[in-house]
Amino acid sequence: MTTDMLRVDNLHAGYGLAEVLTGVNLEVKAGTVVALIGANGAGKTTTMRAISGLLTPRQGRVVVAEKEVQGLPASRIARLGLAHAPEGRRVFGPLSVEDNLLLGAYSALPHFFGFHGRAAAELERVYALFPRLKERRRQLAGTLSGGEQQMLAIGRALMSRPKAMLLDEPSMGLAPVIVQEVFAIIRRLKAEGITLLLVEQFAKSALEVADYAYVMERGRIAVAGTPAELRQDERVLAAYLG
Amino acid sequence: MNPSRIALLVAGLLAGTAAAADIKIGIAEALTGGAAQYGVAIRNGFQLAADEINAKGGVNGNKVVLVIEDEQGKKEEGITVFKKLIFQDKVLMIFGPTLSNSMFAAGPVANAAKTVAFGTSNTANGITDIGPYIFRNSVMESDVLPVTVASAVKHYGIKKVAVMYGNDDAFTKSGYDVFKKVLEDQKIPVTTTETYVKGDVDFKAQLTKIKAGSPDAIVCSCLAEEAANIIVQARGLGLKAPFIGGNGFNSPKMFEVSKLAGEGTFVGSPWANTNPTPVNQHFVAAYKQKYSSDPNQFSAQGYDALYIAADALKSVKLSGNIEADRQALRDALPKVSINGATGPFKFRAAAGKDGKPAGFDADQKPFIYIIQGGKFTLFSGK
Amino acid sequence: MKGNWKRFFLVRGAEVAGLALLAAVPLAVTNPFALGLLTLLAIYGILLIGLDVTVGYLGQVNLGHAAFLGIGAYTAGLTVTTLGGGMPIALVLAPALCFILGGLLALPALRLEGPQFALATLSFSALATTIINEWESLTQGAQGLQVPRPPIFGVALDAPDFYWLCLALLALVWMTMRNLLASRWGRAFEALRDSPIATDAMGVGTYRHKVIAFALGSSLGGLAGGLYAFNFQYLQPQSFTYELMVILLLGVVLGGRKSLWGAFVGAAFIVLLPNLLSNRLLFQIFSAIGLTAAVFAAGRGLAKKTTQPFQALAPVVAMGLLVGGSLLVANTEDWRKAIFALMLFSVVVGLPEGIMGFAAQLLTRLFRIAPPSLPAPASLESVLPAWPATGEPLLELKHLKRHFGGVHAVDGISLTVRAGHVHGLIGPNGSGKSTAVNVISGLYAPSGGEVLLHGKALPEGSLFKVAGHGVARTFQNLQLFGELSAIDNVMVALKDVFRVPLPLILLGLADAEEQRARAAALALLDLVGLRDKARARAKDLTYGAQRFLEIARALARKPELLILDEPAAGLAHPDAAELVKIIRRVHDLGVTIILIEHHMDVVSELCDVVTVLDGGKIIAEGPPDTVKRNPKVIEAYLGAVVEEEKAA
Amino acid sequence: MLEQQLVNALTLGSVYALFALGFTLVFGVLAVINLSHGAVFMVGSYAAALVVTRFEAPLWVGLLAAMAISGLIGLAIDVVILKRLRARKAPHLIPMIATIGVTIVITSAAQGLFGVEVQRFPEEMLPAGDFTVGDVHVRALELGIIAVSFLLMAVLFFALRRTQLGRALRAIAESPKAASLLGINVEGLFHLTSFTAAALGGVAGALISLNFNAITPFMGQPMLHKGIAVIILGGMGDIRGALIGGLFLGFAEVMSKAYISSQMGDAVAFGLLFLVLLVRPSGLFGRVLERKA
Repeated sequence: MTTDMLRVDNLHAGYGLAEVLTGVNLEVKAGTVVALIGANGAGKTTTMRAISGLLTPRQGRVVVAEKEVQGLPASRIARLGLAHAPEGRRVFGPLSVEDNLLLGAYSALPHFFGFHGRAAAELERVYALFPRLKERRRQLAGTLSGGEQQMLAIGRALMSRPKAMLLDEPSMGLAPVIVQEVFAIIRRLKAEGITLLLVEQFAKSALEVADYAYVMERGRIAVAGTPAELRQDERVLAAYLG
Repeated sequence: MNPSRIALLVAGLLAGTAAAADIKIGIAEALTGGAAQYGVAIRNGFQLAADEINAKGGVNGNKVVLVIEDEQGKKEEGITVFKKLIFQDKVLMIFGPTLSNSMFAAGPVANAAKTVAFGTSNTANGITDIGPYIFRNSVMESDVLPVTVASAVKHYGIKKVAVMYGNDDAFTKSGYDVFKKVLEDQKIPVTTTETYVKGDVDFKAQLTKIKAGSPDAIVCSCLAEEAANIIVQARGLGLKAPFIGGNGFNSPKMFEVSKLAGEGTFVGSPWANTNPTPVNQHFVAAYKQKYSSDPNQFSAQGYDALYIAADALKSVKLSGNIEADRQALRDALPKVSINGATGPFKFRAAAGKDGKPAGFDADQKPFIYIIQGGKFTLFSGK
Repeated sequence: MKGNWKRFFLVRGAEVAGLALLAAVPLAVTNPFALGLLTLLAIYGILLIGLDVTVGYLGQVNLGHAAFLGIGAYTAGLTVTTLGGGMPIALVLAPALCFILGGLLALPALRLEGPQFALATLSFSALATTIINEWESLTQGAQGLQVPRPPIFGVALDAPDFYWLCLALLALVWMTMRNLLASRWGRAFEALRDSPIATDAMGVGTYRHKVIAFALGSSLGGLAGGLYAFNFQYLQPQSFTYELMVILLLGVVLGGRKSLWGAFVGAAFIVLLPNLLSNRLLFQIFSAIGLTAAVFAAGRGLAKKTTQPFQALAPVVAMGLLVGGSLLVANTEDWRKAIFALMLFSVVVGLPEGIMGFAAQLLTRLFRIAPPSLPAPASLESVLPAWPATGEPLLELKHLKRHFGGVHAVDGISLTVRAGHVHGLIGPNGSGKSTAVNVISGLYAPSGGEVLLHGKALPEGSLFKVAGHGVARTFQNLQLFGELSAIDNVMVALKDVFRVPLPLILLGLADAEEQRARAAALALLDLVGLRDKARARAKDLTYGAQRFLEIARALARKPELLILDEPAAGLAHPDAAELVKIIRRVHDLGVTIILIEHHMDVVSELCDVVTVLDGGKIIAEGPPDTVKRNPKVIEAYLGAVVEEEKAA
Repeated sequence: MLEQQLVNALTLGSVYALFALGFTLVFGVLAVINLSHGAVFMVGSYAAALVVTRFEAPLWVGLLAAMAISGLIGLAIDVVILKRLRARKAPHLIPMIATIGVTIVITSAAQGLFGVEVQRFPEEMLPAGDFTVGDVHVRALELGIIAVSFLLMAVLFFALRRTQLGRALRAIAESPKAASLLGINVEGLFHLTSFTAAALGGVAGALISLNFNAITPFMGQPMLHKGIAVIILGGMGDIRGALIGGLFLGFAEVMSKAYISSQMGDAVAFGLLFLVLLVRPSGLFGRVLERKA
């Protein structure tokens, strides 16, 4: 399969008077991991938000599994098969770990009774990926450590068996050891064939796992290429360290 | 505010001053808000009477025109409405307001403007002390309650009573003060005195306390909304003592609903639904036909009040000079004596405080009722 | 200057003309009913101006104002009846007591936010009316309190006299409040509403201002209460409950918040409208005018696409209902309240700024009223005194720690910032930079370690106290006072300019000082290139301009140490270049700067020293060029190479 | 006497809790103080009474009608007003004012339609029966109200804790944006919540007016005040808080009437409330209000 699971054409978006994205183009083929890297404030997170519908794009197209979704509410886009694990994780603190996970499968499960049975397989799959979450299934999400919360955010996104997944800054604020763990998980997801758009400021780590990468600079894509190509590109280092 | 709006405003305020040969009478009652169930009943009584009088050709050929205003049961509105009726609508006299509170606030306005303010539902003491232009045909609690209490005491052989009243309302509070004095005068000990505020729906805490004192009767100065609940909840608690009620109990519906819970309650009222006089029977029937509901004491008093005014007006030659006409009406009123729905009626000059001139109270004998089978039954004295 | 005069005549002229017109009414109209309504209008005008201080300026829903009216009324009534005082004493005691009670209520209650504050004031008012009702020995409880209207200085007041008295007091309140709200106090109140954090960080005590604003509003309620007592001459506890409060709130929202005129128009609405509505003809006239206006506004709005269809059509439908209703219903009396509510909806939905908010815009455009002209900017040297760039240690962190639950955001940082340096603080997201400066500036208290300025410990955990020590900052997520103009934003923060005491401000004697402050603020706006945007509301500025405005505002503190938290985040290229220039200019004045920044180009261009954080710890420190080549830094930014066996 | 007063407190507390359930639900999910809840409560009473008296329907039909009609009104309020205000991100004063307006409209409509006289259920419709244990008397209806309050609370609690929908609602309360990313139709659930809360208010109105049997257009207002007190006490937006707060207020009121003075019932209740707010602004169960974008 080489179809585009996610494609973005000429995306413009911003907040209030500030235009942050000035024409972003990118595509993610089914079963691949694509990294979106770049310095802070370049517009990576805004791109993610504009794709998933948290932010309504001002112009441009977003195509998820061959359906145009730009302008739809975030919940509709999510139900069309796009999962977004947002920056800062955004787990529901007062809810238990398992409640958080079950919510991940919200659109796929019955809303009143019988969802436990239907969700059991998904839960097992996620718990297999993250044994630590299983240990803490009854604990309130707000009391987890940063790394565990990140795992929960990823696990929650996986619960709906998404066609494509956005993962925003999974390493943010985590200790280096934990960051390595997170990347190990991303590798396993890749091995399972998930389609993933990964925003990451740790360019080297991101390039390690990605099949393809885009470098953003001031609201647009500056460079694109395979990790091998980008590693050689002076502009990538420049984008970070001036 | 720009000038054109002011002009419009002033024009509006002056509007409605056009002269007419009709006899304009102001009705200021609480048509909305918590006191509306009294105010609306009173207004209905007035309207019924006005229609009847006009159908018979009016008073000396002049039509009676009611200018009806809503004073919302608030004293501020009472004052505003009184001013509007007196100074803008230029009415000959005003009936209302509904609550004693509002009369205390608005009465002075009318008195100062030398215009009669005629209360039909103000039973609190001291209302007519406001001044010589204040009248009422509502019988004061201090006239009714001693008789009611004495009858009940005799009937049940009461040794001690408990008292319950609403303490944020001038009417129920004033009723309580009268009860208190009556009980002191008749040397009946009070086991406990309990209160509630408007809007309360649960009285069990107070009733439980009352029950603990095992009184022979419960004296209750309450409005009808609360009274029915108090009685029902008392019975629910196994409190079997009979009730002795004030003016607020005079609502036939109340006992229909609480059914047998209210059995044996003693009430005093200037009006009886069942009073067999032809005037009353006519009133009850006409009211039922016009409003398809039963009248109550308040409608009856409103109905009578307009006839009292009409009777006075018969002897007044209207000059067209509003001040003179108001004064003439004021002077004619005390002489009125009619036989109304509430029975024979005449005025009694109020004593007045500190020798100041005062208005006129009703001089009427109350009926004492005992509730039997959910109905007001005239208490025969045994 | 011509514009200034025109403005002065039109704005002040409208006030004077309105007042004169109102004062002249008793000469022409002797109808006590009309006079009574106008007296009530004056009293409610005072009352609503007081309520607007909390609801409009502080932005808090205050459900306790009716209680203050009651407390004021009873205080005045009892002063006359029980204490035997005269009306002047009563009219002083009533607001004084309400000021004290308002302050006492505000002290704890203002710690609560939003709905909880509203409910706290609601329970206060329930408590107050209950106490007035129950304290029968003093207040006569439900029976009500008769209040005479004693003569003032031997002169008995008849209805027009009393009306003039109320009007005079309204004029006095109007004038003093206008002066107050246009002064630094009014600006502080509004700043508080928009961003309490920034207000504290700019050295304006949020708590003190909140309490004073609330107490002040309450005291106006008390004054209105005193007049109310002498107007009605009969008081009863049940008059001051929730129902009245609701009407008052409606008045403020209908009239338009943050406006004296709005409060007055709101008062006119709630006092006059119900009475006008009971006259059918007038009612029809009014609703027809309303419908015409609504159709006109909607048509315009839709044609120019400035309003959404719902927002434009809702008032038309509401007014249409009114007209239809007025033709159908024989007696408008029974429907007054429903009509009132309908009008309310059309205003809330159609005119979010209230009637006066809308009218003010319209009139400004109609008469082409220019805003008052600004003075020439002061010289920058006089506003920003130069600090000696000695290179001595200015700020020292010693083993600074800050933990959030289990997360060690700052984990033992020690560093020294030298006077006159631009000290860069860099590191990946979540490395603890922002937390570190939040601890330094007092937003968070440290979990361990020390912060020293000039070798002395800085106060901990209070933005306000730290701001007093010459430390100013900007915020990563902009914390501007959005509703205030750019120049007002700067003026809120100005240090060492305002000295005129409150009484003189109330008398309107602070003009010279205001003018000096404006000149100083303009100098700072000029520095960041925003001089021509001085009158624009902060929230209407472009993103870049907002960033610069925050810097100008921080500079108004005359800081010795300026902390810039990601000033370049989200800036487009020309703005970023401009930012570099601005920072350099500030640096040239000797201000020591801590700069958190992601853009390495900006950092290398500006910084003398750079400290790199990762995981809450310092991983490198030194000149920018050295740090950039440090392998640890590169690894922190680009990520470690994941070892294959671990990944399996 | 104490036993009886305890039972009194329990019934009164249940009444308050029953009213507060819907009120707190709306606050918890929508973060709006819906001051029209009292009016909706009143509508429920009228709806039940009308259906029962005019159409001579059995009591349970009346209760269902109360739920349906009140629920639809709640839904209408959300769709017509609150939704627009949410979209505009209006400061919280505005929805409060708007719901006050709704209250005025509904109250005057009720007054216009049904008049101001106290309406009552016919006595024979009321479930009869008293229970007497020793010196303690309870009416069947009161037991019913206690049972229904606890039952509804349990159902709601279960629904919120143990169903997907409930999880979604709690997630929305925490962060509507993050919830929408999971495919949760936030607006739809806001509508649903408004409907449910109003339906709860309606059924509370029907049950409580069955018990006290006095229906007027103004009956919502005092109840609303008590409801506000309850949710402050219990913690705003917390279902358990509504029950605990209701019972707490009921006990405080009854006990102060019984052992201090009946004059001080409300003073004690509101004084207590004020203290709670100062000491623990978030109430017994509430969290300090902090809503993420």
